[in-house]
Parts: sequence; structure tokens; C-alpha cells
Amino acid sequence: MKTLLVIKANTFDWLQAVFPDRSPLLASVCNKPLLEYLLDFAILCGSRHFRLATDMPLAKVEAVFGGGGRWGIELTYAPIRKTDDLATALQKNSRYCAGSRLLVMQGCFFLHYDKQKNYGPFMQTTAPGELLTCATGRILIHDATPLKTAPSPDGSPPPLALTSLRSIGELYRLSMRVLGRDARQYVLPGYNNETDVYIGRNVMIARSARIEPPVMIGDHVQIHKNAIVGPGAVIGRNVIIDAYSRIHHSVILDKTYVGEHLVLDRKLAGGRRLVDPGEETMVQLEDAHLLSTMRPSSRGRNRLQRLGHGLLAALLWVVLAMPYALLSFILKRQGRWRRSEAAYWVDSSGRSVRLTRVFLNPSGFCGRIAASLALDRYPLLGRVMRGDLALIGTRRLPATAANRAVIEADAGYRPGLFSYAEAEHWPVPEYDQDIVDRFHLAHQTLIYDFVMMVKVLLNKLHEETALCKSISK
Amino acid sequence: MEFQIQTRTDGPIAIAALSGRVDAANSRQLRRQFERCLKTTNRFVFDCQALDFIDSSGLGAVVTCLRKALATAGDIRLAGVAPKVKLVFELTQAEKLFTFFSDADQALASFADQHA
Amino acid sequence: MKERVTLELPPDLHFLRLAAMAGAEAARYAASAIGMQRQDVFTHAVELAVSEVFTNAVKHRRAATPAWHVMIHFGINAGDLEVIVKDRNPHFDLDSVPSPDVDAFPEDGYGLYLVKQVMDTVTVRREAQCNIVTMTKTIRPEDAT
Amino acid sequence: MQIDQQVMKNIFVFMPRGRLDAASAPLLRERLAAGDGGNMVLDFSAVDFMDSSGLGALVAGARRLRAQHGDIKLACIADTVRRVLELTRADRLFDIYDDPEAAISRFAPEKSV
Repeated sequence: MKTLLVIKANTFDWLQAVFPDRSPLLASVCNKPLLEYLLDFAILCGSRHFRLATDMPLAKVEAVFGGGGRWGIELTYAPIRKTDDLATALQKNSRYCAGSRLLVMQGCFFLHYDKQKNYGPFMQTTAPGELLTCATGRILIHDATPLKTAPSPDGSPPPLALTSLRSIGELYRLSMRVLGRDARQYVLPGYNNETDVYIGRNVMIARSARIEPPVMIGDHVQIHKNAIVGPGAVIGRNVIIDAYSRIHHSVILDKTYVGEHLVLDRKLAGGRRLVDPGEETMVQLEDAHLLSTMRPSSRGRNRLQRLGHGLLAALLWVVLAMPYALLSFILKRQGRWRRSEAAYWVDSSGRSVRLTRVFLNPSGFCGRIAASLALDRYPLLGRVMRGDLALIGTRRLPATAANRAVIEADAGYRPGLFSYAEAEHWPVPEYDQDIVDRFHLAHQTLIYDFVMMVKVLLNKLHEETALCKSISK
Repeated sequence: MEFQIQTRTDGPIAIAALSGRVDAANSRQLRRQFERCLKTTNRFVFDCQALDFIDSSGLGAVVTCLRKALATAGDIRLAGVAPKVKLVFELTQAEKLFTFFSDADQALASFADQHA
Repeated sequence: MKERVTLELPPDLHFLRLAAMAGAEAARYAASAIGMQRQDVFTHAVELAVSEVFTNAVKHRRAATPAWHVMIHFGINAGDLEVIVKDRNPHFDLDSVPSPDVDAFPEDGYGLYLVKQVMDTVTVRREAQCNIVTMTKTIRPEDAT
Repeated sequence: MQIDQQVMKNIFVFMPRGRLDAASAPLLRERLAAGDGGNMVLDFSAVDFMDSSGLGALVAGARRLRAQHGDIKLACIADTVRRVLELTRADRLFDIYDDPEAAISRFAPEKSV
């Protein structure tokens, strides 16, 4: 048995209208992409091949799903055109479709099934033709060869139903239904030690925060003091719920910052957008401290701050001068110290400066010491003293047009010699660090920066010793 | 953002039509005009029919106005708040401080009812 | 794990395949050293980027200049791969190269656009009469959902 | 690069082999231009790499043929080729089949009308 999913961009117009920057093919219910539910179902049906035929860009989907190896199936992709109907899509995949029973899914819908049931026999003995249909999609069985065995009359078929997806409201209600009622029917992401509580990896929950089931929390989430999450909360990946905020019966999409003292009740929020799924109204907030993106805080760049950072930098400059002179000299001779220059944006107004980058090879005794003292950043201390960079701040972005656009859109940019994410030892890809950086930027004070700076330096020391241990093993 | 004073049998009520955006750019102006009016009356209707957007400084100004009105035993009633503007009130819990009416006439009438 | 590999190739399309394949191999080496699950997309991205940049270097060769080589340098680090391509062509500014209007389906001009799409960072600088294109791509062991 | 060519049901079927890059694209461009309009199927089952030069040749070929009321259909593209088509959004320009026969038979009935 094979499965072919035919899904076109226009079936997601409703989602694009509200969240134009999010890939519709990765739209998820309870932190699990719709597509993954379909993959799971296909596997339950005994399908070992799954093909996605679509007119939408696939790069992001491919980055997540790859070749299907993680699910133990072969997942392939086929581009079709906007105007292609189902017959054309089948013809374009005729080689794939030939020679086997084929489960065809067409459109944008949610498929209700039960992971405990065995769908294999049912799928093999059901007569070809349309199986289920809803307003926005259908599933059918194609088979060129007649049935080998007659359909078994007895035994009720396993549960199977479609829900159409035409609006944010429907997507929201589906999330609430799966979380509150149907969770056991699906394989949901996260650890599940307690009934109705699913928690992802690297989740920080303050002691005074409260979690009220049913709740689902994605990976890399921070929930700060006195926040209340649940009942009925689906929190995506890379989300920060700041102090005293409450999330009830709501969905928070990936990469969202929820500020302090806010209440989200029966809402859906993603980035700066806040949606009331009942009324289907949407507002885009401009206040950084409310949702997601932060503006450069006026206190972030004031003179006192700069002076403080400059003085700290000067202190480091003096303390590290000897080790720097000695080690950089040795490492240069060993060919383990190379420097280059590149332009970076230094503030959100579009000013850029050329900064020295040092590539330090941390192998060998001297290399390890140099890396643990972060000597590769030493040449940039002068920039901190001059006020071009903060000692600790957000990740430095190279001066490219694309990054300029990023800085302008998400204005919480204060490039640092070190980034806050380094203090947190944030184990996620670069682009996810940004939200952590921005969080700290909103909370920073001079003392706070000093503490974070110490953390970074300790991390550097620890990282190197950990690396040595893993090498010596 | 004009405050108009309507004289009613039970005393004057000020109506302010908020339109477009209320944000950092004009929230101070709102507060100043409000305070000028406060000398005449402590009962206000903010007609938000044409209000498209409010940010936190705008919201802050409206809440400050409310506190001042309440301090003199008055009130501010909001009329015709669009759903998307109301979302911001809900998010920040400012919603609990205000009474909302579908249009300015009802908001005005509510003061009269109360009086009777 | 840090390795440096440098190739010097004559500015001739006969060596395009060699350049691109070297890119693919460097990427494969970097990816497997870190235990990356899905290497094919990463490897293909680097192969494509090297192919495009080398083609550019050959195409914009100044006919009158004496013999010179295109230098391709791979920096294989623990977390990312860095590719540096150096040529002696007339100055070119990355930001002044327009993106193709993909809706009009032009017949050319996709090269740098593709490079920017598949690599994480692309910068060009001018140094000692050379264009130095630096591209990096981060290796993510596994982006589990 | 080598480009095999045959005619099936009055349709030109080209089968390039190897890599479609700046070194080989001129050859494909030339072969596509040599066809006298009409319809073509490009069987890509032996192409494992294509960059922007190869893509340019394809787009140029498709434009020329379409101006003469013909068309190009692609068959059996590798993932690497598919990604280039997608990144440049050129996948919207071509019908892509996983079987050259299906592409040919899609042309054939249209011809007989």
C-alpha cells in the first residue's frame, strides 16, 4: 500500500491571510504538523511509501520531514501546478501509483483516527472508491486490481472521520479538542508523565508558575514567575511566557514572546499577531513588551550603560592583555590563529562597521586555554570601549541586506561582543537564539549584564573542559 | 480628537471621538485635553467607532484618564469599540476596568439610567 | 575538528565539475563528522553554491589579465562549513546584484539568488584587487520537531 | 554531457546525461533550439545535478517552444533538480511527471485533436 497526498496552496489561503510568514504545510494541531498526523495514519494503514504532491514550496517541509526515515517510511515529494486537478496529479505520479493499492488524500483537512486500532486489514479489504469526504477534502482508495478477498461483512470498521479546515477558528477548536478530549488517539510530542500534561525538551518553569492540565508545552520554552499556563494551553516551540501572565484555552504558536501581566483566554497568538478564534478577528500588536518582537528599549543604549560596558571591557582588556599577547603569538606560529574582517550592523539605524573575526583552532594546550579565555574576542574589546558594541547583547548580524530587514522588523537589536544566548548555553540553532537574546535585552540592567557576562565566561571554561573530556574518551 | 460637551438635564457629559490610532504620538494630547474637560464634568463617553488601533501607551493614557475620572466619582464609558481594538483591552486586562457600549447613544443613555 | 582544504583551479569551465564535487565532498565530510542525519540537502546546497560562484568567477574573467587561478577554500569546523572563493575579477558588489523577478521566469540571473537561498550567510569583500566571496552554512545535527 | 534523442508518438524525447551546469548548458540550449517548435519531453532520469545555468537553458527552451505553441514537459527529476526548480519557483513553469511515458501520452491526444 502507498499513500499520495495532493494538497494545494489555495486550500491554505485562510492561514496565509493571518500568518503569511509561516509555512502552511507545517501548520500544526497540538504542536504536531497536520502532515505528521497523516504520515502516522498512513503507517497505521500499512503504507510504507508516502508522496506529497503540492504546488507549495517544500524546502521547510523537507527540512523537518526529510526522506521519512524517522518514521520508517519512504517520503518523496512531487511538484504539481496550481491548475492541476486530481486526475492530472495522479497522471504526473503514474509510476509511483502503479502496481499497488493507493490511499489518496486530497485537500486540507484533519483526519480523526485512533492509534490503537489496526487499519491495515480494513484498508486492504475496502472496495476502491471514495472513503470519506468533507467540505475541504477527501480520501479515497485507488486500485487497478480487483479485490483478492471479499470484504469481511462482520466487524465494525475502525473509527475514521474528517474535519474540514477553512479558518483559524477551526484550527484552534481542533487543537482544543485534541488536547482536551482525543489526546490518547494520537502520538503527541513531548514527555507525558502526568495525565494530560505534555512537556517538551529544555523547558524552564519557574517555581511559582502554575501548570493546569490539559497542557501541552513545546521544546525550548520558558515560563516565568507566577505565570499560569492552562487549563487548555498549547504552547509551541521557543516561546517565552513572562511573569504574571495567564494562558487559558489558548494556542501560542512557535517563536512567540508573551509579555508580563497579560491574559490570553480563548485566543490564538503567533509572533505579534493575536487572534480571537471565535470572532475571527485579528490584531497586529506593535508593543514589544506585549507580544513577540521588542523595540530597542531607550534604557538599553543610555550613556551609563555604555560607560559600564566600556569599563568592564577595559578591565578585561587589561587582565587578558598578557595571555592574549602570548597565546596569539604562539597560535599564529602554529597556524591555529587566523583573522579576517567582515562588516556587521551595529545598530538598527543601519550603521555598519568592519569587525575583526578570529578563527581559533582550540586543539592543543595553548588553543584550549585561548578558547576558554575567549581570546578570539579580545580584538573586539576596543569596539566595546568605543561604544560600537555592547559587552553582552544580541547576536551580531553580518551587514547584509537580508539582515538589515531582520533588524528593522524585529528591532530588539543591540549587538554584543558576547550574546545572552551564550550565557544560557542555548542549545538550539542560531535563529532561535534571537528570541532568547531579545528576552534578556528587555530585562537587562547593568548588574544583570555583569552577571550574564560572568556566566558566559564560566560557560566558555566549562565547554572547553567538556570538550577535552569527550576527546580524551 | 475633539472633546464636545453635551449638556443634559442631569448635567454635562463630555464626548470624545477617538479615531485612527491612539499611540505614543498622540496619547499625551489625549490626556491634556481630558484634564481640561475634567474641570467641567467628570462623566465621559469615548466614542471609538473610528478607532483602528491602540497601543500600550494609548491604552495607558485611557486608563490614566479613567483613574482620574473615578477619583472624582465620575466614569468613562467606551462606545463602539471594534473587536480588534477590544482584543488589546482583553490581553492587558484593561477590559475589566471599563464598561463597553455598542454606540455613543447607548453610552450616553447609560449615564441617565444610572442617575434615575 | 577543524580542517582546512584549499584548491587552486584555472578559470575554466572544464574545472567546474571538479570545484562543485569538491564542495559536495567537503560538505559530506563536515556533515558526517558531526553525525548529521540528513546529509543530502546540506551537501547539495554546498555543491550548488560552489558551482554558482565558480561559474561567476569564470564568466567575469577579464580577458586581458595574465594567468591567474580561482582559489577555493573550505573551512570545515565543528558547527559549520565555510567556503571562500577568491578571484581577480573586476570588483563586484553583492548588494548591487538584483534578485531575479521569479514571477517573470527570466532566463538567467538566478545564480547568486540561489546561493543566498541555500547558504546561511554570503558576503563579498574586495581585498588586494581580489573579490573574496565568503559563504557559511551551519550544520545542525538533527532538527527534531 | 551527452544528450540522447528519440522521437516517440511524434514527440521529441531528449535524455541528457550527467550534470547540467555552465559547462553543459550551452549544449542543451542548442539542442532545444534545434527542435522546430512542437512538443518535447525531457527525461531527466540521468541528470543528477543542475544549477542556474542548466535552469536558464530549460527556461529559455520552454519560452521559445511556447511562443510557437509547443511545450516542454519534464520527467523523472532528481531531488537535487527539484530543489533548484522550487527555490527559483520555476516549478510553476513546468509539468513534471515521474514517468516519461505519461508525459508523452499527455501530449499525444492533444496532437490528434
